[in-house]
Amino acid sequence: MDKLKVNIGNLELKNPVMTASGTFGYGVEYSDFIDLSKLGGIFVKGTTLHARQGNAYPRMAETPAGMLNAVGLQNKGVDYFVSHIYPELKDIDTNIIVNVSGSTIEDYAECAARLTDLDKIPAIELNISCPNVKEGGMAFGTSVCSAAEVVKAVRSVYNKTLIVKLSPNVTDITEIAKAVEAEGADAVSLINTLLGMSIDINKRKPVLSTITGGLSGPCVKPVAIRMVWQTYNAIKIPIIGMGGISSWQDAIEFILAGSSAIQIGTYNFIDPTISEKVLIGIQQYMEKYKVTHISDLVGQI
Amino acid sequence: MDKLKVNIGNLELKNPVMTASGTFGYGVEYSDFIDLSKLGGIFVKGTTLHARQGNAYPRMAETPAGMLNAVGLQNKGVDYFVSHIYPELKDIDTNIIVNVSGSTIEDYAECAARLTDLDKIPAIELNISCPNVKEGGMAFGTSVCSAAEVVKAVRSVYNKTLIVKLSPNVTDITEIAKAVEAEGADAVSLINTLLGMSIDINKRKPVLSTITGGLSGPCVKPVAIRMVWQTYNAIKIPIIGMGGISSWQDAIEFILAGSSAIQIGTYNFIDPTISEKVLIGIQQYMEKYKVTHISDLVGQI
Amino acid sequence: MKKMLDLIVTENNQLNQNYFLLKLTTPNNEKLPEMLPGQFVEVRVDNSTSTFLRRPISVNFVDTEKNELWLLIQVIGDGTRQLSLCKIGEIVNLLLPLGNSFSMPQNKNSELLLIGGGVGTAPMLYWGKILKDAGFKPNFLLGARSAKDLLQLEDFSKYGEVYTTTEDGTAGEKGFVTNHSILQNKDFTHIYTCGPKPMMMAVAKYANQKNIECEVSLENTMACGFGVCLCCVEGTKNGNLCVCTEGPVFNINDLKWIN
Amino acid sequence: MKKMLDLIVTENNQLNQNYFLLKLTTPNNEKLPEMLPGQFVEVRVDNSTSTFLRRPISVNFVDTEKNELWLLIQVIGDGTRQLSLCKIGEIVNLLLPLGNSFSMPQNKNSELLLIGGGVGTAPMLYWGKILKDAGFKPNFLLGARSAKDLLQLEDFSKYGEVYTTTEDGTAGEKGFVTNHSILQNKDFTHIYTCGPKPMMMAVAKYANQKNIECEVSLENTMACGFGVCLCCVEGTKNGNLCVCTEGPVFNINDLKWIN
Ligand SMILES: Cc1cc2nc3c(=O)[nH]c(=O)nc-3n(C[C@H](O)[C@H](O)[C@H](O)COP(=O)(O)OP(=O)(O)OC[C@H]3O[C@@H](n4cnc5c(N)ncnc54)[C@H](O)[C@@H]3O)c2cc1C
Ligand SMILES: Cc1cc2nc3c(=O)[nH]c(=O)nc-3n(C[C@H](O)[C@H](O)[C@H](O)COP(=O)(O)OP(=O)(O)OC[C@H]3O[C@@H](n4cnc5c(N)ncnc54)[C@H](O)[C@@H]3O)c2cc1C
Ligand SMILES: Cc1cc2nc3c(=O)[nH]c(=O)nc-3n(C[C@H](O)[C@H](O)[C@H](O)COP(=O)(O)O)c2cc1C
Ligand SMILES: Cc1cc2nc3c(=O)[nH]c(=O)nc-3n(C[C@H](O)[C@H](O)[C@H](O)COP(=O)(O)O)c2cc1C
Ligand code: FES
Ligand code: FES
Repeated sequence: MDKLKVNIGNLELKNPVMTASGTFGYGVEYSDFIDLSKLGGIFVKGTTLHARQGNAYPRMAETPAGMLNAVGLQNKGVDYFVSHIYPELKDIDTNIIVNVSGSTIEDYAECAARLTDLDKIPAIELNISCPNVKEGGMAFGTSVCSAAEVVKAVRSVYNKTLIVKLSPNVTDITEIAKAVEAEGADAVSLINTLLGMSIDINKRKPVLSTITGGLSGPCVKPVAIRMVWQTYNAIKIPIIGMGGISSWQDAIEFILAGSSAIQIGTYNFIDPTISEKVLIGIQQYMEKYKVTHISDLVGQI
Repeated sequence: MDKLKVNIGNLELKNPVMTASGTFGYGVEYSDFIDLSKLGGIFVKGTTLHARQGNAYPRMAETPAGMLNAVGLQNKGVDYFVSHIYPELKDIDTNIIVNVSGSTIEDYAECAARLTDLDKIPAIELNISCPNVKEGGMAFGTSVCSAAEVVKAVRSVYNKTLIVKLSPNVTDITEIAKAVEAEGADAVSLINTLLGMSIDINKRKPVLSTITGGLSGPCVKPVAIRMVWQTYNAIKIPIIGMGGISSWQDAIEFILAGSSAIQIGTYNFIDPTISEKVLIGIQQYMEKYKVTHISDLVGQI
Repeated sequence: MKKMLDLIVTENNQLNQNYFLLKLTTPNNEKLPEMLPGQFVEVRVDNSTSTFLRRPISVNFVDTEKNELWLLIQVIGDGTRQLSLCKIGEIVNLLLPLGNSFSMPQNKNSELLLIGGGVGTAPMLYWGKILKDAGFKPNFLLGARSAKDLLQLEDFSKYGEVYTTTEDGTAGEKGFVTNHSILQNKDFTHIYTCGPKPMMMAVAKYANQKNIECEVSLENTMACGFGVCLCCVEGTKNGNLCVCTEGPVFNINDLKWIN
Repeated sequence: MKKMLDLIVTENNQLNQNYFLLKLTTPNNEKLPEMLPGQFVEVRVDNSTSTFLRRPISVNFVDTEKNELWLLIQVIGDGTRQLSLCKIGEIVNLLLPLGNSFSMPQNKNSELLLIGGGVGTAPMLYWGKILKDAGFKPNFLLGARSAKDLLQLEDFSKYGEVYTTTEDGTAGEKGFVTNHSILQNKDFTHIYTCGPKPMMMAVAKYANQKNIECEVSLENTMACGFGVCLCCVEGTKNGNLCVCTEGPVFNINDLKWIN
């Protein structure tokens, strides 16, 4: 199975199929449905320095081939993660990567720092693209300066693999990607959710308590593929692609667009076994076309 | 039927239901399917100063709840429009609005100028957001400066109703909207297509000849609604909303988000009678909720 | 243990204009997983272009002899409409069992009232059966708009006394469930309720005033149904809790509904 | 005049593993609109979550007596798969008639060869019938992978001589249509062809060399089917033309295929 091995910085993935933050809980919620050790990695819930209650209900709206969410980073804070959740996860035989969020640069750095010593957390994903929080979040990911600043601060306190998750809500994603690369990120992941909105025409009110929310699911795939391709042509560090993957064909599309590995998000809700199916499909595609190593497909269009 | 009348600058619409440029030909192609005079207006094909052959085939890719196009403004040029097409359209009993595109500011202005004298063309829509042409097009719509410049140039030669069509491929659409308003636009229309991409995994090639193309259809609706709402809160001139409308419910959603009128695009391909159905649905909604005038719904969430 | 299963439609009975009773079994005679009263399933809807997410549907009944799961479907939008069109022999994909369950009273002399409104009657049938099996004598109070909307009455009457209200007075007492005379005439120790939120809130208020133990089953909109999306939260005295895992059944004392 | 019509499925015959013949009529016995040979329809596919646009399908045959439109469907992806599952009595929504048509030869002594490959045989049946009705004696040359993929042979033989090739030699001559001996043995004045692009190109080249009038029917991907999206263009000597309105039938002299 070496033909599926992928390296992202110092992070070694047994295969490129991973699951996206905020859609996969802490992984264990899926253990009834799939064998977690088959995955290349699990990106766990968005984690912040302090506990957050998240946004008010309603937090979700269904949209054509997708959904909006406004969860707002509900989590119990990094210390709770370290003391209570990490012990439950550390024996899962795959990479567990923590998605780190914050409202200030100091929060990001402090949160990252507290994760450094966890043996079985080989990497973090810096979420500078969450559209669902009032301060920080997406604001960091939509300006070159602040994206660079937050990555710089975290890089100085975190020496394992640092993945930076980019926002698609920008005019030119390659500028942000380049800035982040320049500050020492080991990889970028994209896309986070597109900012969207939905209105209940009978109540004449926004469906979400926060008015706007993050759009995900198959509907965003063409935008995500485009951004991966643009970014692939702009930077040298690896890209972890995501946005609307619902089949192995979609995963191959992301890889051909320039992703070294992929994450599956929303579609886990519809089919909690999708990640296993995607992995099998990728293997069959590689056999059919006699691809000797998955890296031979990355960006090859 | 006065309760449906809408004014956009000096343009009077008998109702807010219009059809989007590039999806409705010159209107006459639909006369077998619907009574064109029922429409509030028809935005005809993107027109440029000089004839354009458009991009190479393939120009289209189907995507989840939407499609990508890469037509690239194929048209016979404004003079041909004036001499050959306009005479065929001028007796249609609705507003015919020409969508104007260009590669340079001079092109835009010259093209607009040549349309000024056409009696039955009460307005133009300035397309500063086409993602499918190499120079100009979207580039104008993604920077505040160039958007302002092109609107200024056109405004100085065109004194009828000037609608500026905005690109969604920006970090902050309200900045562009404000710049365009400041230069004297009478209204803005949004959204044009999102930049997207699709890959044929068997051929390992982009599906479109141009690699990337414009995404439209129901999949983009949540993004469009969000941008209309943001723009509604940022400017005073009217908004013509569009992006994924496939039912009267969608049209109401756009109106509640802040659109004074709407355009239906891609869905005309699936149901060429959709515009009539949307109009009927809006009327029934207004009756059900005893709305005395359509303007009482605009932005009312 | 939660499972993703393909079940086969064995029956699809239209009960009235908008309600359908779907009966499902396993394709290979394998035993259905154990389901608790109050739990729900997440149904995948194929063939509906406007339905992306699964649809949460309560366990209406489990017929252990026939190895059948019953789902009571109210047609609301395209998702439930497609489910209502399922034909015998068709395959339906489900995640199950999901959520917690109603809690069994301690004292065998408890006086139990199960209140259902609209499609909220669905979980009460199975809960009533389990209560009867455990030696209780549940009472059912079922509310609907009109006589034709009172569903599965024969089934309910197998497990306890059935009282009804209709808004138009075409059956039972006229009015809402909270106005039914049984609430005056009988002293209950426990109330379990599911239905439209205003109804459940009125019931909760009543129970709280009378100091009656009360559990409500919530129907917050869900994206996943198994605790990973955090979209279905209800604000409780213990913070935002997921209705799909910490619920759908909550004791009203834990909610923020009353004072 | 183009129409959007709901038609009813009267028959759905599976012809082999991947091919289905769908017969449709009007729900109210209204006469079907006139359709010309070579024209196509745009079919709306409901019930397929991955199918957004309509699907272009050729007019395979019009049975004027029975007021039936025939569509020959090759299952490719989910759109055609859903069409293949249509049941008798179901409604299918179509836009029709669309596109231009094959052109009738002037001279009654013309020697005509209609070449179809794969699902490209579809338009040839109706064209053959119209030609025969007009007093011509069309010849059909039909190519397929294997004997079981040669479809509607009985129908074809009603309207003219039928020649066949299969790639595996299980029926007719072994090889591709362009290798068939009839091309050597008979002199044709007109060739009409529809099928995979490489096949049509080979036929066009042959016709061009022999100075035979040749029309090809193209299958460019389409978004609308009636000339408004400009997605289906073919580069011709007169610039980019829409296959859905200026085609699908083109004279090879107008295309840029040969030199
Ligand atoms: C735990 C749980 C158990 C349920 N049990 C049953 C059951 O046994 N039988 C049954 O028929 N239904 C049940 N429901 C409700 C059912 O899930 C919804 O009616 C269904 O999802 C609607 O899907 P649709 O595609 O038909 O309509 P949609 O097209 O999704 O919705 C149509 C309209 O209804 C509104 N709507 C949809 N779902 C809800 C909701 N849950 N709350 C408020 N508004 C909503 C939408 O906003 C929209 O305006 C249950 C829900 C939950 C959460
Ligand atoms: C004028 C015209 C007439 C046609 N007549 C018939 C007919 O009579 N019977 C019939 O069965 N089919 C006919 N076709 C082809 C038919 O339209 C396609 O097979 C159908 O649209 C595929 O839809 P799908 O959802 O099944 O597959 P999809 O999921 O859309 O496609 C599956 C795969 O096939 C590829 N593909 C789909 N359509 C085409 C195409 N047109 N050209 C090249 N690649 C394609 C896609 O890129 C994709 O990789 C005709 C097409 C045209 C343009
Ligand atoms: C309910 C929900 C919660 C999410 N929470 C987070 C989060 O906490 N941190 C983050 O970086 N991304 C979050 N995301 C974004 C996803 O990780 C992913 O980037 C996005 O959904 C696109 O992929 P998809 O279309 O496959 O879902 C969330 C997405 C959803 C649907
Ligand atoms: C095939 C096609 C061609 C288009 N051509 C133009 C154009 O020439 N000028 C323009 O301003 N917008 C053009 N558009 C964009 C539409 O007018 C509209 O802004 C967009 O499609 C979103 O609306 P919809 O989702 O309802 O289609 C085109 C869209 C499509 C699908
Ligand atoms: S529905 Fe996803 S957590 Fe409850
Ligand atoms: S398919 Fe739209 S113009 Fe031909």
